Amino acid sequence: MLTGFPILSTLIWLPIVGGLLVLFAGRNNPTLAKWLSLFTVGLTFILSIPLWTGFDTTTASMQFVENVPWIPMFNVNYHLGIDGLSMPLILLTTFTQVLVIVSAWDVIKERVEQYMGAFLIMGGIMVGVFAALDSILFYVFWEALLIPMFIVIGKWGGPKRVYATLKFFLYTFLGSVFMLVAFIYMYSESGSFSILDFQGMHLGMTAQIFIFLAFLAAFAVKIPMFPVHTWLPDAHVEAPTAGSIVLAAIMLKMGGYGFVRFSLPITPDASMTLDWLVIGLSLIAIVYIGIVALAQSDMKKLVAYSSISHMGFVTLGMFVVYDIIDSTGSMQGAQLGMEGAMVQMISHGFISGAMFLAIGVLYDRMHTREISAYSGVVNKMPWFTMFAVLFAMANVGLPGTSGFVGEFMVILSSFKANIWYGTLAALTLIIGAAYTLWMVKRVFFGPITNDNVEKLQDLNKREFALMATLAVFIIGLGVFPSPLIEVMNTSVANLLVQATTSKL
Amino acid sequence: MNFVMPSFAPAIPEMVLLALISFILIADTFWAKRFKFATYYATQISLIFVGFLIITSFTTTQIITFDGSFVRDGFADVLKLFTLAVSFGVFFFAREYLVQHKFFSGEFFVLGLFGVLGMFVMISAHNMITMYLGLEIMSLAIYAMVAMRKDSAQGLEAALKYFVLGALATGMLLYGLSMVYGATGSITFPEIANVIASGEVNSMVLSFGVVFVVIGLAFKLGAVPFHMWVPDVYHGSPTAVTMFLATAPKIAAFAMLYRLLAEAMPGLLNDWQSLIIMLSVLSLIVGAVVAIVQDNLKRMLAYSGIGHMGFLLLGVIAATPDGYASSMFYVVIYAITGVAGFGIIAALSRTGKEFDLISDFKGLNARNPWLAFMILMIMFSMAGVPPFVGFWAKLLVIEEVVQAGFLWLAVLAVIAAVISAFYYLKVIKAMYFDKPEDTSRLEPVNGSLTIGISSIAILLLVLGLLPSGMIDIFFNSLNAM
Amino acid sequence: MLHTILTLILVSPLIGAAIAGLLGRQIGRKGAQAVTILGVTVSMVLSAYVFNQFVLNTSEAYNASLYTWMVSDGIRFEIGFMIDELSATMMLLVTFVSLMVHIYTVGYMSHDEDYADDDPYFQRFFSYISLFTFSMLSLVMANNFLQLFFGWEAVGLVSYLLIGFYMKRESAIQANFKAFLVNRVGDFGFILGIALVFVYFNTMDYNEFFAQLSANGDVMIEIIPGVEWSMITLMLILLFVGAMGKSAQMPLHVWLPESMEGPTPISALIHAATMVTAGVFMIARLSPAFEMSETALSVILIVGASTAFLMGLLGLIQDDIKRVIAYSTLSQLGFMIAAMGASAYAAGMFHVLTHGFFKALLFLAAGSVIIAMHHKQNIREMGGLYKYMPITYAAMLIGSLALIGFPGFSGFFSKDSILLSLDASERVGSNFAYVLLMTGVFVTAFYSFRMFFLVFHGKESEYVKTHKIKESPWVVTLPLILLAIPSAIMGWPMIAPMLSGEYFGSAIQILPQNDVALSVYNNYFQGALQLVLDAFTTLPVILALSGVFLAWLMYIKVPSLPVKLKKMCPRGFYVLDSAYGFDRLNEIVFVDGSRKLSHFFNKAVDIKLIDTGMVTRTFTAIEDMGQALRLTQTGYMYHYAFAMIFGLLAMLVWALW
Amino acid sequence: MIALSDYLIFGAILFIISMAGIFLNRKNVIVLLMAIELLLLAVNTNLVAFSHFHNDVTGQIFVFFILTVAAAEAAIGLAIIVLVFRKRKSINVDDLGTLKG
Amino acid sequence: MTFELFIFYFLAGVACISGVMMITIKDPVKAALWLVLAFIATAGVWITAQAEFLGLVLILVYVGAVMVLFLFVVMMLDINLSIIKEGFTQYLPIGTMVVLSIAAMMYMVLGPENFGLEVTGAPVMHPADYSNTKAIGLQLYTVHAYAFILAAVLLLLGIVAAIALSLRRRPTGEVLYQDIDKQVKTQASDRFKMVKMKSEFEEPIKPKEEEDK
Repeated sequence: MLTGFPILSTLIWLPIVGGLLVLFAGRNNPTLAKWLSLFTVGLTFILSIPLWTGFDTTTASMQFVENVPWIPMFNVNYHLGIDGLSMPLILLTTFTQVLVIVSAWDVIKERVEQYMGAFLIMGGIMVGVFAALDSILFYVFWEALLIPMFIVIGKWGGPKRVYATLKFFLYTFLGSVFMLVAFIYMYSESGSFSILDFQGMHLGMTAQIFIFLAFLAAFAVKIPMFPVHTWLPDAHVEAPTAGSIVLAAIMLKMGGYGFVRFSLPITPDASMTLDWLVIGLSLIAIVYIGIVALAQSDMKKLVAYSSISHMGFVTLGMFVVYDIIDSTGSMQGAQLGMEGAMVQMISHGFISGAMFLAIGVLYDRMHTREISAYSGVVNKMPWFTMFAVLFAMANVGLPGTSGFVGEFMVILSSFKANIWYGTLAALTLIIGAAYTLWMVKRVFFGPITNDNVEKLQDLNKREFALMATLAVFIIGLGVFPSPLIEVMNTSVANLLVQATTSKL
Repeated sequence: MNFVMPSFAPAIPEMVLLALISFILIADTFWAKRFKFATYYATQISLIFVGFLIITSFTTTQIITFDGSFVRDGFADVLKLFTLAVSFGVFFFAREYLVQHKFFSGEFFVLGLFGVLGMFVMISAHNMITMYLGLEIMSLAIYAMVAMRKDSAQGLEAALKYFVLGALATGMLLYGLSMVYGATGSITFPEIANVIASGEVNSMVLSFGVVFVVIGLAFKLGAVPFHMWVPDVYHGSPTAVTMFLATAPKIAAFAMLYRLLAEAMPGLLNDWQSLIIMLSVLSLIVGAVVAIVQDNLKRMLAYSGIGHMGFLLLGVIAATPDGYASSMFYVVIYAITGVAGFGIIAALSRTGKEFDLISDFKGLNARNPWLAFMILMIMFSMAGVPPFVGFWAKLLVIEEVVQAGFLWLAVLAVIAAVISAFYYLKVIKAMYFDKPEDTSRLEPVNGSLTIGISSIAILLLVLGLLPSGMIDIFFNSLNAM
Repeated sequence: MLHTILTLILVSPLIGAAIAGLLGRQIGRKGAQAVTILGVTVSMVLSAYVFNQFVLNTSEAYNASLYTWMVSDGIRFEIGFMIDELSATMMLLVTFVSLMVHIYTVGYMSHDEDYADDDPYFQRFFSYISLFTFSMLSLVMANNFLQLFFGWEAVGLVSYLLIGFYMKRESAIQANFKAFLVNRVGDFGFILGIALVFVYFNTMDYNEFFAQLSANGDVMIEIIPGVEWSMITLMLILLFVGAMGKSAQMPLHVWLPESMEGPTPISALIHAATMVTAGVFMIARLSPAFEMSETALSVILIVGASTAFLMGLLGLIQDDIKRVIAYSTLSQLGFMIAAMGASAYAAGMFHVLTHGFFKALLFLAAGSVIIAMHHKQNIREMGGLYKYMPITYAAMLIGSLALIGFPGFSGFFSKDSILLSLDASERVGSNFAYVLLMTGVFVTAFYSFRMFFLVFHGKESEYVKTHKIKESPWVVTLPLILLAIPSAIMGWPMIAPMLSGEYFGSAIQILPQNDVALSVYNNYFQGALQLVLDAFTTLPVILALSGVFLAWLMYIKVPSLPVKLKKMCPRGFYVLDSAYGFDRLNEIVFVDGSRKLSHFFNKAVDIKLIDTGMVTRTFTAIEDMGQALRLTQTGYMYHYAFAMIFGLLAMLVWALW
Repeated sequence: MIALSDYLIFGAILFIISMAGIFLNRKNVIVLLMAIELLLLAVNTNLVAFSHFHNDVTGQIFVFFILTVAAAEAAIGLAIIVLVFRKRKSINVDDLGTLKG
Repeated sequence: MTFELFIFYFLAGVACISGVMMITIKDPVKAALWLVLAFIATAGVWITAQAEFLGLVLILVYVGAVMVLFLFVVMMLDINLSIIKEGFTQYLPIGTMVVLSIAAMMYMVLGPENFGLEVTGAPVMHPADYSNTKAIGLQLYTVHAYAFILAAVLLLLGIVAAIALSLRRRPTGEVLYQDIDKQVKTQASDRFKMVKMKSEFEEPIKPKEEEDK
C-alpha cells in the first residue's frame, strides 16, 4: 500500500482540475481539448490501479484513508477511504471515464471542450461519491454530480432532452434531499457526520424506519426502483452516448452503493422490518419492468428498462439476507446474495456501457434509435454485430459472460430465502432473453429493408478498440470472477454482520 | 440630573459614514459636471474606508453606549461589514446601469449611502426608538431610490406601492412596539427582556404586541403573507435599485429581527415561534410554487427571495445562538448571491433593453460561454446545490431546525428547495439548451462587469468548497456573547 | 498427464474456433478449415485415448478441478472434470461426430449464392461448430452443476447462432429466436433445480451432492402454504424441465422442427447427434439422484413416451426431407427419455450413442441429397435418385434400417433394450409407455421408408429429369461411410455390457429393485446373436417390418393410396398438419399474450399511471398551484393591504387563542 | 378619571378606521397617505397614554420622533405621488395595477 | 361622568367621526380637512393625558405644516373627481367582517379587563408647575441624543430625497439654470475673448496654365 500519497484525492481532483483546464484551454481548439482529456483520464485510470494492487483483502476496515478537518464547527471532515465494496466501483469509474472520452472522440462536434470538461468533472465527482466517508462530503459529491450531467443531457441530447434532463435533475434531487435530512437528524443525535460513526450509533426503531425511508427515497430513485424509475428511460433516450454510458454504468451504481454503505449498516432493524418492501419492488422490477421492456420500440429505451430490471437483482441480493435468516436460521447464502449484488453492479457497468456504446455506434451512422428503422445490419457491419450480439448475450445473462455471475448468485441466494423470490427472479432468464434477442433479431438480422442500412460502414479502429476492451472485460469477468469476489469478500462479510446486528 | 457624556468611540464608523455622506452630498453639486463618476468613486471609497474602520476596531465583546441606544458587538460588526460589501457590489453594478438607462446622478449614491447608514443604525440599535429611526432612514432612502427613474411608469408604481405598504407595515410595527412599551414600561431591549423574564407583565398584551412586531418584521423580510409588495417592487424598480433593496436591507431586517425577538423578547419565544413557523412555511411554499410560473427573471428572483426568507426563518425558529448564526449566515449568503443575480440583469441590460426576461437568456452559452458558466454557478448556488455555498447556507439552517426538533419543517424545506430548483434550472435551460434568436456575441456594457460577476460566482464556489472560515466567523460572533 | 490431456481436449476446439472466428479474414477459408479440423481432430484422438482408458480399461473415475471460478460464502464454484465411462463415451461421440461434420462441411458449404466469395461466412461456420464442440465437451466433462449449466447454455448459444446462420432469411432468424426462448423456458426450470440443489446441499459439486442425497431424502418443502412436496422430487422435476427444453420433449419441442432452418451439417451435429441428447445425458449423469424419486421418474417416463409417439406421428405427413428426420429425432429422443424414466439409464444412453451415429448419418445423407438437388428439400420433388448417387443411397439405407431397428443394426439393439426394459419395468405408467413406444416403432418404420422410397425410388420428378444430379464429392461421402460403419455394427459388442450395467460401471447408479435392464439381462438375454435371431418373431420387429411394407405399398405400389386416405379422414390430417396446435397455442397465448401484456404495462401502467399520472401530474399540480397563487397577486395595492390585514387577523387569532 | 383602556380603545378605533381606509379606498392615493397618518396617530395615542399611566416621559419622546419621521415620510410620499401624477396623469389606485402576477 | 371624561369622549368621538368621514368622502380636499379635524381632536385627547407639549406640537407641526403640505399637493395635482369611482361596496362585507374581528380582538386585549382603572390604578397627576416640555427636553437632549441626531439625519434625508425626486431638469433652453460652480469660477477672460484674425487681402488670380498642370 502506498502510504502518504493521497491517491484518492488525486483520483478525485485530477479529473476535475483537468476538466476545468479543458474547459478553458480547449476553447476553439477541439483537438487540444480531446488530447488533454484523454491524457487526464488515462492518467487517472493508471493512478487508480494501485488501489487494486495495493488493496489488502484481509481487512474490512477502510484503506487509503485521508482525513482532514473540513468544517470543524460541525465536525465535518474531508474523510476519504475505501473498502472492498467501493474499490471495484472506483476502478469501474476510472475505466468508464476513459471509455466515454474515447467514445465521444469524433462524434461530438459542437463545443467539444465543454463536453469533455463536463465528463472529466463528472468522473472526479463520481470517484468522490464512492470514496467519501463523511456523509456531508458524500452528499456534496452526490449532488454536484447532477450539475454536469444535467448540462450534458440537456445540451447534447436528443429532441426531448430538456424535458428529460429536468426530470432527471428534479427527480434525483427530490430523492436525495430526504437523505440529507436523515444525515442531519443523525448528526443531531450523534454529533458527527462521519459515516462510520453513523454505522456505530444507536438508533431507535421509529427513527430507523424514517431514516431508512429517507435513504430509500434517495437510493431507490437513483438505482432506480419501481415505481420511481420513469426518469431513467427518458434520460437515457435523450442523453448522448457517453451520457448514457455514465448514467448506466456509474450513476445507477451509486444507488446500490448507497444501500450497502448506508441503509444496511446504519438502519439494520428497519431494513429487516421493511425488507419486504425492497424485495417486493425488486421483484416487480425484474418481472414487470422486463415485460415493459418488451414493448419498447426505441433501442435505448429498451436497454434502459433492461437496466432497471437488472438493478432489481442488486437490491434483491442485498435484502434477501433477512429472509434467509428467517427461513433457514443461518446466514449461509446471504453473502452469496450480497456479493452477487455487488458483482451485478460491476458487470452491469460493463454491459450496459457496452450496450449503449453499441447503440451509439448505430445512432452516429443512422441518427435514429428506432428499432423498426433497422434490419439486417449484420450484412454491412459483421464485426459490430459480433460485439453487439456478445453484449446482448451478456445482457441476457449467458454463462461465460459477466452478466451471468451476479444474476446466478442472486438467484441462488434468493431461492434460499424464499422459493418464490428465486422463481420470480429466475423469470428473467426468459424475459431478458425475449426482449434482448427480439431487439437483436429485428436490428441485426434479417434482410436489409432500408437504403440507409445499405450504406453503413463497419466499425472504425477507435470503436473497435472500445468494443473489444469491453468484450474482454465482460468475458473475463464471466469466466473468472474470482479476483473480483476475493476483493470484496471480507468487506461483505463485515457488512452482513453489521446488517444483522440489531441497534435497538 | 446628571449627564455623562457618552463614549462616541464605538460609533465611529457610523459617524464617519455620516460625515462622508454630508461631504459627498455637498461635493456632488460641484464635481458632478466635470467628473461624472466622482461621486461613485467617492461612495465606493467611503464604503471601503468605513469597512476598514470596522475591521480595525473589530470587537466581539458587547459595548453599549449613548445610554443604551447603541450597541456594538460581533454580530453588529460582522453584519455591518457584509452590508458594506453587499452595497459595494450593488453600486458597482448599478453605475453602468444608471448610465445606460440615463438616470445616472450623484443623488442615487448619496441616497444609497443614507440607506447604508440606516442599516448600520438598525444593526446597532439597542432601543426601540433607534431601531425605528434606523428603519425609517433606510426605508425612506430606498423609497426615494425606487422612484428615481422618473420616466418609468413601472418604477413609480413600484415606488408608490412600496411606500404605502411599507408605511402601513411600519405603522403596525409601531403599534406593536407601543404595546410592548405599554406592557413593560421600557424601550431598551435588555430592560424589556428583564421585565419579561421577571414575569410581572401582562402576557396577553405582550402576545398581542408581538403579533404586530412580527408583522412589521415579516414585511421587511418579505415573508408570506406580507410579501405581496416584493414581486411588484422588485419587478418595477430599476434593476440597480432592485439589486439594492433585495439584498442589503434583508441583512438589516434580520438584524432587527434578532434584536427585537432574540434580544428583547426571548421570554416570549412561545408566542413568536409559532408565528414565525407559520410565516416560514407559507414563504417556503409560495416562494417555491409561484416562482415556477414566472417568465420575468426579476420577478422570479423576487419570489425566490420570498422562498429564501422562508429558509432564513428556519434558523430563527430554532431560537438558539447557533440557530441565529445559521440564519445570519443564510441572509449574508442570500444577499451576496442576490447581488450577483440582479447584477447579471444590470450588467447585461442596456439602453432600451432591460434584459430581465428569462427568454432574453436564450442561447447565452453560444453567445458568451464564460458568462453563461458564471451565471450557471450563481443559479446553482441559489438553488442550494453543492458544491456552491448556497448549499451550506441551506444545510446550516436545516440542521438547526432539526436540532430544535422540527423535523417536519426540515422535510418541507427540502421539498421546497427541490421545487425551487426547477426555476433556477429554467434559466440554465434557457442559457444552455435553447437556441439563441440573435447569435451575435453578447458582452456586458463594460468589461469590469464581467469581472464583477465572475468574482462573485467564483467566490460562491470557493466558499462552497471551503466554507469553514466563513461559518466560523458567524458562529463565533454570536456565540462569544 | 491425464489432466493436461483433458484440458487439451476441452481447449483445442476452442482455440480453433477463436482463430477461425476472429482471424477469419486473414487466414482465409482454407486456413479456417485446417485449424478447426485440426483442433477437433486433436480433441477426437485424445478422446479416443480417454475412452480407451476409462471404458475399455475401466480406470477409476477421474474427478479434478481445472480452476476455481469463485469462492463465495464458503462455497467453492469450480470448473473441473469428472471423467468416467459415461463422460468418456459422450466425449468420443461428440468429437467423432463433430469431426465428421467438420469434414463434411468442407464440401457442403463449398459455395453459397447468398454470400460473396470473400465473405467470411464460411470461416464463421467453422468457428461455430468448433465452438459448439468445445461447449458440448465442457457440458459432458463437467463435475459440477455450474459447469453443466455453462455448457448447457453455451450449446444453446451456438445452436442459436447456427440456426440463424442464414441471417438474411426471415424464417431462419425467427427459428433461432424461438429456439433460444423455448430453451430458456427449460433453463428456467433447470436453474431453479440447481438453486434447490444449492439450497439444500450447499454445493455445486456432483460427488458432494450425491454424498448428501440420502440424508436429504425425505425433506419436504411447502411452496404453496398447506401443500407439502418432496424436495427431491421437485428438484428432479425442475431439472427435468431443463432437459425437456434441451432434448425437445413435449411441450417444449416446438423449436426443434424449426431449427432445421440451419445448415444441414448443424442439424446432424447439434439437433440430432449431440446437443439434443444433453438432457438424456444429464439424467444419466444424475442417476443417483433420479433414483430417489419414483414420481419424478414416472413423469419422465410418460413425457418421454408421449413425445416418442406423438412426434413420430407427425413425421408421417412431412414433405421436407429434413423435417422428416427432425420429427424422427424428436420421436427417438422420446424413446431415450422414456428409457431414463424406466431407470434403464444404460439402455437410454445406448440409444443416445447409436442414434448419434445413425441420425448424423441420416442427416448428412439427406444433406448430400440436398446438395445434389441444389438445395431443394421437398421429397415430393425427388424420386429415383438411387441411380445417381449410390453412396448416399447406401448410407441412407443403412441409416434408415438402423433407425427402424432392423435386427442386427445398431438401432435394433438399443431400441430393443429400451423396449425390453420398459416391458420389465413396473413403474407407474410403464405399461402405457410400452404401448406408445410399440406403436412408435411401427410409425417410425413407416415414415422412414416413406421418405426413403419417395427420395430414392418411385418416379423421377420433373426436376430430377431436367437437372443433372450427381453424387457428392468425397469430403461429403467420406463422413457418410465413416458414420455408416458404426451405425451398422456397433450394437453387437455393446449390447451385453450395456444391459448388464458393466459398461457404465459406477458412473450410473441404479437401485437394485429398479434395475430393469439387469433383470432383462438376467432373465432374457442370451447373447447378441440370439437376440438378433429371436428378433424376427418379436413384436417390435414385426411392427417395424410391417411399417416398411405399408410404406412400400402406399408410395411405390399404389401411390394413389395416400390421397384416398387423406380424403377419408381429413380431420386426422388436419390435426397432424397443425402439429397438434402447439404452434398456434404458443402464438396465441405466449407470443400475442406477452406482447399485449407488455404493451398494456407500457402504455397503461408505466406511461399513463406512473409517468403521466404520478410524475407529470405532480408537476402540473404544483404549476397549477403556482398559477392560482399568482392570481392573488392582482397588482392592486388594496388587495395587498387586505392580505396584510387578513394576515394580521389570522395571526392574532393564532396568538390569542 | 379616564381609564387607560379608554385611551387604548380610542387608539384601536383610529387604527381600525385607518385599516379600513387603506383597503377599502378605491379613490386616490393621497387618501391612503392620510390613512397612514391616522394609523400613526393611533400609535401615538397609545404611547401617550402609556406614558401617562407609567409616569414615564420616554413614551412621549417616542411620539416626538414618530411625528418627526412622519413629516419626512409625508414629504417623500407626496413627492412620489407628484411624480406618479406627472407620469400617468392620475393617482387613482385602480390605475396602479400594471405590475402583477 | 366627570367633566374630564366628557371632554375625552367628546374629543374622541369627534376624532373617530372625522376619521370615518375622511376615509369615506369622495373629495380628497375634504378628506384632508376631516383629517385635520381628527388631528385637532386627538391633540385635545393627548392633552387630557397630560402630554401638553405633544398635543401642541401635533397641532402646530402636523396640522400647520404637514397637512398644509397635503392640501397643497392635492390641489396642485388637480385631480379629476368625476372619474373617481366608488368601488366601495364590493369588498365592504368581507372587509367589515375582518375589521370588526380585529376590533373585537383588540377590545378583548385592550379593554377594561386588562387596562381598566382597577387594574392600572390612577395615573400620577403632575403638579401645576410641572413642565412637560422640560421633561421631554431633558430626556431628548441627554438620553436620546443619539436618536435626536438620527432624527436630524432623517430630516436631511427627507430633504435630499424630496429634492432628488421632484427636481425636474428640463431641457436646456427651456429654462435657464444657475450653475454655481461655473459662476464662482468665472473669470474675466471667459466673458471677453480676444480673437486674433488674419488680416484679409485679396488673393491674386492664378494664371490658367498653372491650374492645368
